[in-house]
Amino acid sequence: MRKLLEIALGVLTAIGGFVDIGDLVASTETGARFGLGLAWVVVVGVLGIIVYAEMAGRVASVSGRAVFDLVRERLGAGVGLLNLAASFFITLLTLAAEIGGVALSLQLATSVNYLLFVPIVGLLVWLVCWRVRFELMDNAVGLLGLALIVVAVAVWRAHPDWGAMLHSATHPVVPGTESHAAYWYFAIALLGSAMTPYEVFFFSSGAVEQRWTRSDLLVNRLNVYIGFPLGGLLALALMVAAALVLEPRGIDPSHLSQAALPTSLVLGKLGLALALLGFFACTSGAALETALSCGYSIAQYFGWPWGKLIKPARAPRFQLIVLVSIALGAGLVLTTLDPIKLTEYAIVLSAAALPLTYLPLLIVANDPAYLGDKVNSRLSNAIASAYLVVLVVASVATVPLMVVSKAGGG
Amino acid sequence: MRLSELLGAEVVDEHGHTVGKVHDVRLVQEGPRPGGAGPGLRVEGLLVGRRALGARFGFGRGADRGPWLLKALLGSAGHDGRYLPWGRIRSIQARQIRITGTAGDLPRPEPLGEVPLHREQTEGSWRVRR
Amino acid sequence: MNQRHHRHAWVRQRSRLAQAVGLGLVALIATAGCTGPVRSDGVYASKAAATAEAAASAVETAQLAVQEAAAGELFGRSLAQTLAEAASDAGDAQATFDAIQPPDRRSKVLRGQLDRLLTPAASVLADLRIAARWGDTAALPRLAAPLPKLAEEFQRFEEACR
Amino acid sequence: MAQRLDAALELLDRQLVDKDGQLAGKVDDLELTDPGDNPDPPDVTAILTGPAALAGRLHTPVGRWLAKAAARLLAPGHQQPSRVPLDQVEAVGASIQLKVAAGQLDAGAGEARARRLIGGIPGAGDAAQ
Repeated sequence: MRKLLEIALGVLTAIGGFVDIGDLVASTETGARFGLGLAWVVVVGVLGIIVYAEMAGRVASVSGRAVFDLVRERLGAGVGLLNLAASFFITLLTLAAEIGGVALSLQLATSVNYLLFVPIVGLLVWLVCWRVRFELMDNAVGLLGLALIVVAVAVWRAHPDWGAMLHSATHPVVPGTESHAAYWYFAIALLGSAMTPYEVFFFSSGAVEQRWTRSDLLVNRLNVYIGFPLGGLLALALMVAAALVLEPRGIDPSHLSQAALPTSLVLGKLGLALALLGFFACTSGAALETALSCGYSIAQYFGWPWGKLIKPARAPRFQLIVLVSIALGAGLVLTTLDPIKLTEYAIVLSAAALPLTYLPLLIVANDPAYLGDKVNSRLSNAIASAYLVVLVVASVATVPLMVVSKAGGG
Repeated sequence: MRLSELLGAEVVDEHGHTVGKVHDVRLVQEGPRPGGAGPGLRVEGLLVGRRALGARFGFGRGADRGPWLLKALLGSAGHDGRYLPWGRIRSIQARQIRITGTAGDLPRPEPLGEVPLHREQTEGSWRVRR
Repeated sequence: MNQRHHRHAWVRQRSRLAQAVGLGLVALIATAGCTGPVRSDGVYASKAAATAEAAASAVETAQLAVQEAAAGELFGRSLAQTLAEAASDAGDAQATFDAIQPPDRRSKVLRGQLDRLLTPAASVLADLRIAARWGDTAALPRLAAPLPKLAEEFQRFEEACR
Repeated sequence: MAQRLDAALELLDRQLVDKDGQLAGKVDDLELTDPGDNPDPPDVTAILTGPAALAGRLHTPVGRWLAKAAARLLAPGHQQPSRVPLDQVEAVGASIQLKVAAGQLDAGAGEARARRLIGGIPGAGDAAQ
């Protein structure tokens, strides 16, 4: 019974935890600009994170090794260090975007300038990482993030023409008003937001720290196979809502407030309140996870003690990195750089860096020295290989597309 | 000397032809050393090849598992790999290793099989535990 | 389906030092969206179209927010926030566009035409923002009355420019 | 029977774990010592760890710069790598188990410095759960 409850909790928090500021921004913006023309990318991204997160969880359970630990071991000191520099920079950028997202959702609820919230948000994120029962807080915000289901309800209650929607999702076209470069640029952004590397850093480090073993493989699979697709549905709901309400009006969202307008239009104040709660919870959870991921990546590369469950004094360098990362992230938002723009860059750069994380993971997941008989199945290898090709192509195309589309400006 | 001075060094034969780069150093475990300082690990030779990437990832060590994509991408280290016994080294200077004889005389490396999960140091020797 | 979208308002040059520091960190990538010097009037026209598009987006956002507020679907604070953002988006779009030197006489005419739309739009959005901040929700539909026509004109202008 | 292992594949970049199970850095390099009779191959005498050892491994300017920056930030005053004699090694596997405590290694200095920095913050000694 207790095990069942644990599994349910894991799945539920995986749903809420899937969505972060990157998904909020990317889904809303693409829905408003391309209708459902990019919906297929969300499906592709969710399948990709399922395949690789399952691998990360399995490697962590069987070998007790976290992803960045393996990155160093498999890629060597030199390539591993470049990988570390890129991953840390991107995770830090994402952390800043998440802190900005929390502050923006508070601004939307209170109408107080978001910059005033930034130091408070930074402090709270640090406190939770430092000593306030992390698991509890992470689970709490994960569950609160489920409030975002209200967006799906709003879509349902809007009584859209499901047949036409399915048709436009399965027959994607680039709207006449958009360039192909912008279309593919946003496709990469959506892929980056679904498959952000910090998710596997956090997921695998958590599994190692909670001492998952082979007996947890089922829990791992359930979390990933049920939680992530349902989380992906939330991202899709945001896109559909934007496509239904914002696209016909020609609204190109550049603020979090516009992402909430479709829900309040259909469901009124209660819907709006839940949507805002969902925004706040999702970005808070992701801020915690990215902050720790900053610490995980560096500490695991250098082989230092790390972990959110051990006394800070036993992992002082890890805690110091987390503290400095949060300060840097909050500082970046305080420069008044637009958090939404920051998010866009963070997810696009994430997409460019995806092969760096997923290639070593795929290699290790095939190595019996780490996994014994739990190495990848043919099916997951086939899917993972196909994704690796997609990720490399996306990675190579990112910068040219960014230049040609003027960062999606078209 | 450090291991890193050997890794990546260029190997040149007596005719000045490049054999490849050192991508690993094979160690052999010996019995207890005099003075009871524990078991010794001694360099036995160098693994030299043109394609070091796959070897670094552990490819070509016994079971060549994994999707064909990885194999194609990383290649198998056994492909063009050579084994350079330490005795054939004439000089090591500035990341260049000169050897006696020619590249053609160098044997293929002997595969060591899968990397064992665990080696323990007990009573002066390394014991492999799988 | 005939809306055009643009990003330039984002990268509006601001003089704050702090912003410069932040921008420096992402300078490499940020250059992709900058408003550079304009060479031909074709480029100027497309920048005008992009500005009109951004202004239309802000106007439509305000209209939607007012419509929702009238139906009692928005909290006062969210409404105030949404309208403030719409007003500042329109202002940003205008400021960015006005900072571009028109390359020739025809471009200057274009600039005049667009400004004749941007200025009233900015003023209506500012009035809405102020009323919402004061909690004067009842006044919003009346103040927002010119928005549909403005949105239409922005759209027409944009199509003419492309 | 003599056993063989490939140093880069099985030793380099592996995790060091001290006698109390605490993580103690990575195998950044190995120290090789000529036995004296020159034609004889060198012995592996120690594991080297720490940013200073890492910097010696990197042959690109960017890598060297990054490692040196890391060394300066994380272990100032430690321009020499920490040395773990081979007889202090308990076992070699997915990680390298040592017979010494992490604090006894020089690499513990960076950790101690960080501990001093954050030690003053309330709750440093409490587990977070």
